[in-house]
Amino acid sequence: MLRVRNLGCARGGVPVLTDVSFEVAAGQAIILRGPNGVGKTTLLRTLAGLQPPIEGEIDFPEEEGAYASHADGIKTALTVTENLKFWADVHGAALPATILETFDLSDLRDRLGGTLSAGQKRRLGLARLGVIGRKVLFLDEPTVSLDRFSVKLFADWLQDTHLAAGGVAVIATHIDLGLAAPELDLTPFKSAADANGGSDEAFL
Amino acid sequence: MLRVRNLGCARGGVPVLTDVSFEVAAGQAIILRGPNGVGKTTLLRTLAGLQPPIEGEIDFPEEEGAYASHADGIKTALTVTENLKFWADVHGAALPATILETFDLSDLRDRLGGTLSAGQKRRLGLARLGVIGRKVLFLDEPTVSLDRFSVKLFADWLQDTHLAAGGVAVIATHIDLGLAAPELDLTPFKSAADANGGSDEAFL
Amino acid sequence: MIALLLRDLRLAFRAGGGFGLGLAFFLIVVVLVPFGVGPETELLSRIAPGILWVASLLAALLSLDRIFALDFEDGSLGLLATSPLPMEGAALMKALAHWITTGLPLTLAAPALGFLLSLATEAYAYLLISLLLGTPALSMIGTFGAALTVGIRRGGLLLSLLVLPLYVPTLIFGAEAVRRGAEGLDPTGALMLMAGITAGCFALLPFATAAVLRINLR
Amino acid sequence: MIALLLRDLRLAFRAGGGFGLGLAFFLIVVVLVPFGVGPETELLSRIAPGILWVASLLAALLSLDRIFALDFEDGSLGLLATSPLPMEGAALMKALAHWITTGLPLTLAAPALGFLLSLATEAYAYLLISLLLGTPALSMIGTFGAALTVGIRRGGLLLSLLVLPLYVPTLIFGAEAVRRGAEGLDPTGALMLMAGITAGCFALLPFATAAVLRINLR
Amino acid sequence: MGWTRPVLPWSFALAGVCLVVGLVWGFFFTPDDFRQGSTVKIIYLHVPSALMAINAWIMMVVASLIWVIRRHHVSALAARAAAPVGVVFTLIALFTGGIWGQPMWGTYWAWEPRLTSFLILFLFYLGYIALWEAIEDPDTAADLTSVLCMVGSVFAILSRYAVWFWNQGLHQGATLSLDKEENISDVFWFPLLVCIAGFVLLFFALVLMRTRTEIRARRIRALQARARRA
Amino acid sequence: MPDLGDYRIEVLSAYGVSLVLLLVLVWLSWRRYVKVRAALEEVEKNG
Ligand code: HEM
Ligand SMILES: Nc1ncnc2c1ncn2[C@@H]1O[C@H](COP(=O)(O)OP(=O)(O)OP(=O)(O)O)[C@@H](O)[C@H]1O
Ligand SMILES: Nc1ncnc2c1ncn2[C@@H]1O[C@H](COP(=O)(O)OP(=O)(O)OP(=O)(O)O)[C@@H](O)[C@H]1O
Ligand SMILES: [Mg+2]
Ligand SMILES: [Mg+2]
Repeated sequence: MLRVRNLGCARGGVPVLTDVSFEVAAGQAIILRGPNGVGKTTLLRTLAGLQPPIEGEIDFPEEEGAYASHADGIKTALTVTENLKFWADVHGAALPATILETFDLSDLRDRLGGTLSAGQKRRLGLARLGVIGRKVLFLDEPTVSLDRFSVKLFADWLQDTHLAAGGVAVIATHIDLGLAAPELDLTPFKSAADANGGSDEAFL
Repeated sequence: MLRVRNLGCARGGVPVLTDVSFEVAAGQAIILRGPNGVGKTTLLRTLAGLQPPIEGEIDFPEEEGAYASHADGIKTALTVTENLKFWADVHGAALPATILETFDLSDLRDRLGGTLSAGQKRRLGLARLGVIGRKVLFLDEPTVSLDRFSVKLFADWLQDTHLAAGGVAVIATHIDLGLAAPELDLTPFKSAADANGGSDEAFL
Repeated sequence: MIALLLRDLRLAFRAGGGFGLGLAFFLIVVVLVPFGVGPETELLSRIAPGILWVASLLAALLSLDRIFALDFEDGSLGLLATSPLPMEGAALMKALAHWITTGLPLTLAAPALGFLLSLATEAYAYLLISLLLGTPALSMIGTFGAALTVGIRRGGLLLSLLVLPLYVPTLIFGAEAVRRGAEGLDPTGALMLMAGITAGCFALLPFATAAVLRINLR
Repeated sequence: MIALLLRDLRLAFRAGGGFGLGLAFFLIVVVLVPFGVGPETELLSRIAPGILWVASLLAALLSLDRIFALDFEDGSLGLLATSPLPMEGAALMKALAHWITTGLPLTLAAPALGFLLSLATEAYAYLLISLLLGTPALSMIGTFGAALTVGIRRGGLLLSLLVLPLYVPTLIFGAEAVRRGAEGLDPTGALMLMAGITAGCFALLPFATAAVLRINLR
Repeated sequence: MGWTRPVLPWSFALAGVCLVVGLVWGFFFTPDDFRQGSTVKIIYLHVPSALMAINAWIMMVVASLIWVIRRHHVSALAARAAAPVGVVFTLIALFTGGIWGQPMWGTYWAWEPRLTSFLILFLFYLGYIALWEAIEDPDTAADLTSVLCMVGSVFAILSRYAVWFWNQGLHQGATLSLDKEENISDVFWFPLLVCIAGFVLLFFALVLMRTRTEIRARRIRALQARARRA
Repeated sequence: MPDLGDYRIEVLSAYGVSLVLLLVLVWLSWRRYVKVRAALEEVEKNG
């Protein structure tokens, strides 16, 4: 479903990763590992099409990718439901009845986004993924500041709902999600200092 | 060194925690646990004096507290060193020679804050704590988006440098820091729904 | 697409959304000018058309940075970019929302402020018409500018620098129309030209805006 | 304390810090006005003092939201609050930094722009003096306003709404002084009064600002 | 809010009576002024509203002070409740004044000091209300608006003198000034007094009612917050 | 109805506008008063 071949990506004009290749079949997830600064975020942004790759190719079904990171587009002045409703509308989807239960947001239904705690906000951000119904998810540290219980909640949703429905997920994280998924350590793909590509190339 | 007696704190006018009491001796740390939304952040902000408690007392040496959270005051337009230097100056301290090594920032020395990866930013934020030389630290999820190695780095600094020098730390976190410190679960202190106190009390 | 418009409007009307602030700013600028240039009615009425237009232009200007910056900071913009919604549509909706929350109220309030500057009676109609034709252009151009500066934190000032020059033609024709109206000359020419500008902006700028947004999201 | 000032200045000079933007905005507003009110030099030179003052006031205004908002968003403000630095001192330094990056350049550039509006020759000296005396007050008052609205995301417009009325006395005396200078009358009275206002602002507002900041940081 | 309940209807009734009596008396049963003609009748709206516009702000300052010092919630809410009333009175003063200008000065608006200072007062009201609206947490809002109100008052006074300095104007002298020679004859005097009384009472009643509303709204907010956590 | 002379419009409009403004203010305040009171009773009944 998702195939990446010899991908290279740069950040701030500096090549960060080179020659990354992997495949993910429908219903599978893959977990990106690597020390801080190796390029997980950069890779995910490139996969999601938020920045152009410097080489290689990425292919997955059109209009099926979704990127989620720390900044998860929550409006502080809108209630939890309104926030979700908006994203549902934008994606022309209906709000799944169970979504609030799934992410344990039922009690917070009418809370303004701004009055949520760090973890509650995060849960709302993740609930968004359940709403937009995209098949290929690129998740950058999705469980930051979630407690164990919520992490489990999210892992279960991913496993039983998203992947079970033939979805795909690429997840960058430093913790253990308790998810049966292959891991990909990015350290070996780190670009050599003299790697070319990147916007400065023309001047080297 | 830090003594908290029957502390109650509110958030958004609503009492969140009541009757929290604990003591931390010099050279000791304490770890706050609890599900998302129980009130860890609120408690830490109250301890740090960023918001007034609704009851109870907090005492620790004047001018010795420091609060650190996700928003760690990093200027994107200043380099790593400049960022640290500024906080050192504000606190009238000198920049410890080894600080950059300690937090593995040496290679990033002259990077602009804005060009750091999530974890690198976090490390910079933590390095600040090593610079300002405050004895009583209130840390809200200090290791968010740090890789295992960096977490260890931080834990070691806390253990061997800060606590060893007779410092104190109150840490809210969901992960295991591998720190030999007592844990305090806040769930039992959750305010009852009809608890009073908080700015709305006059209207109940 | 309509969902985006509705959300923006709702956000604008919520507490802190800043609806009506543009209006207040308009009022204040108009009030400040006499403090600057002095109270002579005759002098004021001569500069009234120009001042009213410059003021409404500034009022529109100051609300521009809200158009994209908030969405950019909290990540909504990036998510919108990966959503089925075409960027062009988003840009258009943003401009529309801005006009409804700023341009329209300004237009309706302008005559009342014309009083303060003792604007010539004949000019009121033209003031209304010219603003009605002109403010949409201001919103659309402003949206483009906002897209250009969206990456820059607190880029409000830079934004105004980029946008103000683009406002010049609209300003000239708008003020000219009102002035001619005040002097009893025929302002249709100026109005026509301004209508042309507005039409052109809405035909072309959404695409430019979308392109700029995509670049800024990299 | 000095460290804060230096940091703010450095940030202002760094790319995106927006130093000189205020200046450019000043320039543009002054250039726009003739487009609005028409090109007659005689008319322009009459309104020149007022326009120059209003423009510099607006230029100062537009850069206000940067004073605290950035520090608030990235948490620096909270950290400063728990630092040994007294809030009053921080407020004062902020105002000072704002003046150095905005008021001072404005003052120095104003005469050049007076030229564009064919300001009366006698008035230049008074323009310079009045701005030199007045702009610090603008910065201090603005800092207070910025502190009031720091909690509000993108509160720029509300900020101007709160601050502009507070600017009225300064504006009146400033413009009056220049106008009198232009007409060859004696402007010392106005200048004196303005100096008084400035002194008062710096004596009292830092405390109000600090108090407001503490409230907003709760 | 106990004692206010019975007072509320009475004060409204009294205010109504005074206003009706005063205005009817002034409008129908007073002669025209020899130099101002029938326009003198405007005074019965203009002067009271103008006075109350100022007094409303003064009351807000006092309430803010009480809140800041004693942290008495009701006073903060009272200040909030008074603002819109003050705005309306200011508007009436501006409007009647403006209209009065037409016959007197041949223009609906002149940049005359007192008019101008009321315009400035109007701006202050706007900013004050906007700030209340913009802030989520009610206590923070109360604190901030209080500070704004006090600082604002100082600048409002400054502006007033600035405006005088700026334009020595053509406004009427004060009606109620206790200077020896009565500058306005009893015929106009008594109905005017009744109207002023009416406006004072109306202001009082409105502020009472609006304050009660604010308190209840705040109580709803508190109860809902508690319910949410239950 | 007294004869208002040639300033009829001014005087009448002054009275008209002022009274309208006052009535609107009173009406709005009253409406919100009733609304909020009802809402509070609602909440107190449930809570
Ligand atoms: C437009 C805004 C105006 C405002 C805010 C305003 C304000 C005031 C105020 C505050 C007073 C009360 C003074 C006192 O009795 O202590 C007053 C009185 C008065 N004003 Fe105005 N005024 C305005 C316009 C006018 C105009 C245009 C006229 C035209 C003649 C006017 C004529 C008077 C008169 C006659 C009095 C009563 C004092 C007397 O009878 O001598 N006002 N005004
Ligand atoms: N604007 C920039 N200019 C130059 N280098 C940058 C820029 N942004 C990021 N980098 C560098 O690119 C590298 C990859 O950053 P990235 O955010 O992808 O790392 P990451 O794997 O997500 O790290 P983390 O786990 O901390 O989030 C880092 O070394 C970072 O320093
Ligand atoms: N402005 C607000 N108004 C009302 N309630 C709020 C507000 N801010 C936070 N809360 C609530 O206060 C409670 C405590 O929030 P807090 O951020 O302290 O939790 P936390 O323990 O830090 O959670 P996390 O682990 O997710 O950070 C949460 O239930 C939250 O919903
Ligand atoms: Mg990352
Ligand atoms: Mg927290």
